[in-house]
Amino acid sequence: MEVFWKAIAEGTRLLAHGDPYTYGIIALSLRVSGISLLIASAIGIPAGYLIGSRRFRGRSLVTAVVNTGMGLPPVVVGLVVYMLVSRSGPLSQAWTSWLGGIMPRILYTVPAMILAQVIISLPLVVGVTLAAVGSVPMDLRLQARSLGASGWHEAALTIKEARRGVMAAVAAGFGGIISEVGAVSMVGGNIEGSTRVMTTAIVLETNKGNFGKALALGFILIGIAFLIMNGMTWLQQSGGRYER
Amino acid sequence: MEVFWKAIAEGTRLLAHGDPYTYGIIALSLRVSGISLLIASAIGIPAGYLIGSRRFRGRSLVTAVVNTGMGLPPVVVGLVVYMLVSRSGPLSQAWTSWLGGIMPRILYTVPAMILAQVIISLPLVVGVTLAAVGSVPMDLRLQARSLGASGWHEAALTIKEARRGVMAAVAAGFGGIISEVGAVSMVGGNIEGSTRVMTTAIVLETNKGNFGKALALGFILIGIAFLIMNGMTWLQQSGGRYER
Amino acid sequence: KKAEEPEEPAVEEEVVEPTALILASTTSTQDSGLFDVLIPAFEEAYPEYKVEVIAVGTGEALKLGENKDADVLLVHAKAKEETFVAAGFGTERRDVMYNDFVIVGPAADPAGIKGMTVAADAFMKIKTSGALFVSRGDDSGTYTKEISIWKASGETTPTATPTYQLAGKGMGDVLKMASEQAAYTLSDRATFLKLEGTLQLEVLVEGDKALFNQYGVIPVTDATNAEGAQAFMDWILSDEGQSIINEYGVEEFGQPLFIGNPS
Amino acid sequence: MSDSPPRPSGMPVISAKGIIVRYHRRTVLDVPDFDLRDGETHAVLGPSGSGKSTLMRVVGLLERPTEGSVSLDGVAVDVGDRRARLSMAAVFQNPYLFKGTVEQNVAYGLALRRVPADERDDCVARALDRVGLAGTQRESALRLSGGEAQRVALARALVLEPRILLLDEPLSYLDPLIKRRLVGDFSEILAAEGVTALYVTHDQDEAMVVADRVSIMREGRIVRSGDVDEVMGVPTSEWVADFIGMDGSLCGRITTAKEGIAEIAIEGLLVYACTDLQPGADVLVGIRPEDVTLFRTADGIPASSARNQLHMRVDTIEHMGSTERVSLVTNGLRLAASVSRASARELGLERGVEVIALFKATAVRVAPAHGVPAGV
Amino acid sequence: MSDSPPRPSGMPVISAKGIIVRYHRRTVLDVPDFDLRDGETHAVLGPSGSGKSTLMRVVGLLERPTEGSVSLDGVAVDVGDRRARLSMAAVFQNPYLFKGTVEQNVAYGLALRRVPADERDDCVARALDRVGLAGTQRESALRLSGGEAQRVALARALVLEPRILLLDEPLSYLDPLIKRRLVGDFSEILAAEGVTALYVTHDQDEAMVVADRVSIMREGRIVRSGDVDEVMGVPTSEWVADFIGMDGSLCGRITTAKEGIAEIAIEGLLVYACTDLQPGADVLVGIRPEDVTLFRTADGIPASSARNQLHMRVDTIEHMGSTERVSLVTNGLRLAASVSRASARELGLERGVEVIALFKATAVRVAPAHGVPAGV
Ligand SMILES: Nc1ncnc2c1ncn2[C@@H]1O[C@H](COP(=O)(O)OP(=O)(O)OP(=O)(O)O)[C@@H](O)[C@H]1O
Ligand SMILES: Nc1ncnc2c1ncn2[C@@H]1O[C@H](COP(=O)(O)OP(=O)(O)OP(=O)(O)O)[C@@H](O)[C@H]1O
Ligand SMILES: [Mg+2]
Ligand SMILES: [Mg+2]
Repeated sequence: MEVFWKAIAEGTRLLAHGDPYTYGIIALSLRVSGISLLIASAIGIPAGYLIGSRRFRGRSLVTAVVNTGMGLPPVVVGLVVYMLVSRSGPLSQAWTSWLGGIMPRILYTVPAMILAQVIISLPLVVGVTLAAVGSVPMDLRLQARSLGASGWHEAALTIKEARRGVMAAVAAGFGGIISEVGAVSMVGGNIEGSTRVMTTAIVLETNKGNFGKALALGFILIGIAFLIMNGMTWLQQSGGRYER
Repeated sequence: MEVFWKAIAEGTRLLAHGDPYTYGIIALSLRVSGISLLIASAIGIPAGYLIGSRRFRGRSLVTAVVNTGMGLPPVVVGLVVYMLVSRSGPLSQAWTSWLGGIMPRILYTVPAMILAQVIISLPLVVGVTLAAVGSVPMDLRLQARSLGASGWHEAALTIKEARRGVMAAVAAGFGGIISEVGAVSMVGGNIEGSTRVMTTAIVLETNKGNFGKALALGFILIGIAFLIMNGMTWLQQSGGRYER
Repeated sequence: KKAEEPEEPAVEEEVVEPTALILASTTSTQDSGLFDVLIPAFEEAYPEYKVEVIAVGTGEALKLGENKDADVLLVHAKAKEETFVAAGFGTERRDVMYNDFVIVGPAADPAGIKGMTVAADAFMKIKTSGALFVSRGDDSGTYTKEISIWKASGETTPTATPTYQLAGKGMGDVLKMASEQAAYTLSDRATFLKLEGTLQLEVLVEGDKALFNQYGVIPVTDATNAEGAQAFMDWILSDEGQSIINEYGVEEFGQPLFIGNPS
Repeated sequence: MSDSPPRPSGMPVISAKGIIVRYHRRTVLDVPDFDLRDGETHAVLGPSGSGKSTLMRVVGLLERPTEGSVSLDGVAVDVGDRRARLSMAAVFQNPYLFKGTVEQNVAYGLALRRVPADERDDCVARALDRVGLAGTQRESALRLSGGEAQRVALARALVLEPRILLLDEPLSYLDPLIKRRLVGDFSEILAAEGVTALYVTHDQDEAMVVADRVSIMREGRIVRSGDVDEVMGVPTSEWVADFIGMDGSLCGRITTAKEGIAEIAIEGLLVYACTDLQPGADVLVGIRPEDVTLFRTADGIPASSARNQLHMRVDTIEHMGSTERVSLVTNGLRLAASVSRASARELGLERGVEVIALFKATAVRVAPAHGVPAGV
Repeated sequence: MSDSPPRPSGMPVISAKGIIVRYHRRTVLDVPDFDLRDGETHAVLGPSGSGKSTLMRVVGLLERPTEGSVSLDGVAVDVGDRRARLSMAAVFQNPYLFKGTVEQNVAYGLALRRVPADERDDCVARALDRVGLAGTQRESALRLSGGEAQRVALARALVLEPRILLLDEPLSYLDPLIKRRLVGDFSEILAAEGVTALYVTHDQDEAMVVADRVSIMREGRIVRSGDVDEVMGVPTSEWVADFIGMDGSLCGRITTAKEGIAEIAIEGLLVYACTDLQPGADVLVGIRPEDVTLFRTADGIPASSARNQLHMRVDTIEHMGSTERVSLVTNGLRLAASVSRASARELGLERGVEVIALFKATAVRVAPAHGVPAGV
């Protein structure tokens, strides 16, 4: 057990001493996963609403596809994104041949990491949202419409009614990417000072055999995740006063 | 794009030719993740029900902790499990000193991988389940009780009513572990023929530069995940006939 | 009709369940494919053992040995290995084989190091030309070697700058990164040859003595399977083991990837 | 060229043509023609499962019918026409309240219409006051009692002061006290200039107070439709009679007519009624149980201004709460009387007892028999 | 030593003592003493939000009160006592149906009680038939109409044939036709040996048909409780009078009593009533509007067996659907009469018109005035 206490102490020390390396990777982790989550939520919540609230042929197929997306191996996502944005990948090739210019390199940069993380978290956000939205009674939505709600209002109301589930969706999406390493390391490259995030740093320390430091970083990551989740839960429950 | 078609062709070939290596790692992946999912569901669904349906002080804290668990970095989970089951770890030490015997090695075996995967998927199952269960109206549960339902019956009914959300929980849990590589490779060791699963094989092939084979394995993994999710979605929707 | 067949006495063949022998090694060795021929040969010679390869970074491999989670190590960071043995974690350390490091870079060679024979000079030239260099930046044998070359060039250990990337990743990944960014890096020959087809990199500097990459074998003290560890070490240092090492790669690349030099 | 010319009152505001709604091949609604006329309150009655709520959803542009079309002010509209929907507001059978406070619920439609916040507060307060829930603004909507929830749902629609109100059993959870008050309020609101309402209810008394027209539904069809007095007074089939609580209507022919009083021959008996119809006309005659007074024949007939006195026999007696519903027969003719429990005891009413049924000519409702389909 | 000795009828089956329920410091229920006696049907009436459903939840062991205790057959029981709960079944105000078929819903309680499947099918079929939904077994419960859903909820409870039935406005969504049938059915079921019922309703007629005892609630308290005729006949406070739709009750004193007919002096007038109370007793007198017949004084009083004839003046007239509720006054004494719309027109009733109110001695309900709290 001692090793854990040591790791926690080490983590606290790193934070307390304002170690710029540590703060740098924390900030980058939050930036990358935060932006990815924003994008994934902005696409995923509406998509989940549409799939969850409409009845259409093939809905169960779409649901299965989305659920499958939850099981996309990050490494494969990383590989695919890598291939797309690599110098010899189709994207760069197309850019170069059609537009005659050199595409700005995005491999080993933050945008590539964000792209990969959006792909990873999107199915989680969509999948859990659609299940949550599906539990809002149809008649409640009709009632809103009968009071003059447009499609947008109806969607907003439905999502509000399913808030706990939607928050769980966002939490799951966030959890999926803040802790993800395979894809970010593949497309980000884990370059110190530019694309190294907490998870890739943890892997690096593990590979170095610095298990203590790895654990310390891990605990910091978990602590930060807790603070964020606590904030989200607080939002999620704040309406609870008016709920049964 | 060509590389993707080639990878799909390669994947099909691997499956069609009954390549024992490929089938071996597929079988192991399914066994490890399947058992882990069973355990995580058996613990997580009841736990999610209890947290989601009871009102108690500190519920939002517990929810935040569970949500944080969704963001546990698999590498850290792997590291912690490794430390627990390592020969010099507390578990083995205790076993050896108290019981005087040598603990059977579990590091680099399937049980260790299952332990790690249970830890990873449990928060996902609990977190999404608790949100889903919370959307079942209290009065519906009271109505069941008034007809003579015991606590167990009430739980069963509530979970049935929240089926779509609970299924999403299980799907998210499954997605989280079938695609996970950090922890299984750390505690499993990616030993050919005994602990090599699909994700660790993909990483290995990627490292070897065999991107085609890596992608082929990735597509097989995604295909299998799709079949399983499709089956689950079918279950999830089969009750839909009687739902609004 | 169901024929009453006499119960055939099951031939109880004497199958001894082989004991596991955990070999912690580096990813580069595993990725090179050497184990795919080496391990089966060993297991044929010693059917009582089943080798389980754990391929991790050299640092982590040593740590696994320290925790006695591996029985025998095959790694390449001589100084650390010696410290490891001196600390009592390993019974002894023996040289097994070496391969060599090469400095690779884009064919265009913007720093103009092609054909140089002294690695330290080439490093200096890359640095002064302002070309991008991707470093492993982990605790691997390769990184250890890189640092020693920087030291020899009179440079202090470089820190992360826009032209010096600390990748903190495995050899294969670093090669990919160098290729993508038309950068230079130091690589072991085996990995480079294995991945050459997927890379847009060339060998620019090779042959310097300083670029030799020595692999050592260390049986772990108090290992679970100490006998197996000893047997593995003996076997890999034997003529049989050595010949397999010396032949591996000739067919595919026209040259061996590793050269045995047992001590 | 004003954009909302005053429409002549009585023109259809909403009209639905050829509506058919099928669920899983089962036809639950088949209404060739239904309209809400400007300013009217149109009550829809019918047994459970007859399609009332479905009709309301179709008319309210909340559900697209399998077949048929709905038009508003003569223009075809569809579920997607938000402008059309903005002129309506609905109260559902189940009060589906949104998570949040009572105030948020009641203000929902106002917020959608971009009513400024302070004005909104006023409107909400007034609407809540109207339904007897003044001061509950800040309470959680999901913790209300059944009747409170229903009243919030009501306030949520009334506060919008829409041109068209769709009300699906809006008072089903309420006690007589508040109901009486709200029904009174309704007739006021609904009588206000320009408010058109569809009022689904199962309470005939409610319908009679608020409605101008009534449609009676059965198994997805409208089996009777017309002015409230006409429909509620003269059932045209045994089923309708049963449904509105009368013992069938009687078929007869006017024999003489003098000073607005007609003599109608029914099964050999003579009944006097106030009607403008001329002798020779075949008519349907209905008498509401409440208008019939019973006397024991033994006690002799008291002097009375009631012109109709029929000797009849008690057939069945049914408990109806504070009153008893007495079914009477005399050679094939059937009539029901509603008497208080005390009177029933006093008169010693039981099966077979001979009585005199007394009712006034003005209490006899008469409708021409032709044009009424025989089957329904 | 048998484990269920026959209990004397009328003993409390369930009794609740000192019940207080508070939500967020607001006391919504404060009932010191409430019981359900063996075999009785106890109706609970009260305005919306008065705590009826809360009382039902407490008595039904579905909610633990903030204070107080509930006992079943004299043994204290709690929310956790499943055995106690197994002897009850409840129908909630909102029909909360479970996902699945109608059959699965109705069979839910049976399955919990491990009734064999084939027996279950029979029971379900019978229960569905009883509520008029025969043959709907395989339909989806969540797609039913409001009234259908309510009837399934009812069948779900009735099918269990429990010792104690808790019914919260079980007929609120139903039309008069099916309601009449079900109310009849109820009185039969509830009258059956040993069935004890709590019946929350807002329909007084319903209460009068099914109930033996009535409690009237207001703002969380029971303000009146007693036999149905007593409570519904003689209101003890203006509020109760208003609530049960009477125009207050009259306070008087019996002056003489002969042959079971008492002469009661009220505000200088004399009223005759059938009662066993003796002269000198202070009494409350109630007359239901349905029992009062009106005559225009100008027409002269017809010969009648009704002993009470009061000259009164019309105060207000209120629409009540097919009837009009006429409020009458004469020097401080207040009385309501219910007359048909046609009669009201005929008699030219309007404010200020002088009429004679006629009612029988048997229609006058009398209760001793002492012991009735003055405030309520
Ligand atoms: N969970 C709760 N939290 C806060 N207040 C509640 C809760 N449940 C009920 N109340 C309040 O308690 C009061 C009594 O509610 P109850 O449901 O018992 O009324 P009721 O007599 O059944 O009324 P109705 O006839 O309208 O159904 C109401 O004012 C209601 O708002
Ligand atoms: N979504 C649906 N799918 C299948 N059947 C439906 C659906 N909605 C309604 N029905 C059926 O259509 C019929 C008419 O329903 P509707 O709700 O219009 O009845 P209603 O007249 O409002 O009855 P109530 O008075 O009981 O509310 C019912 O038999 C109901 O079961
Ligand atoms: Mg309806
Ligand atoms: Mg209630």
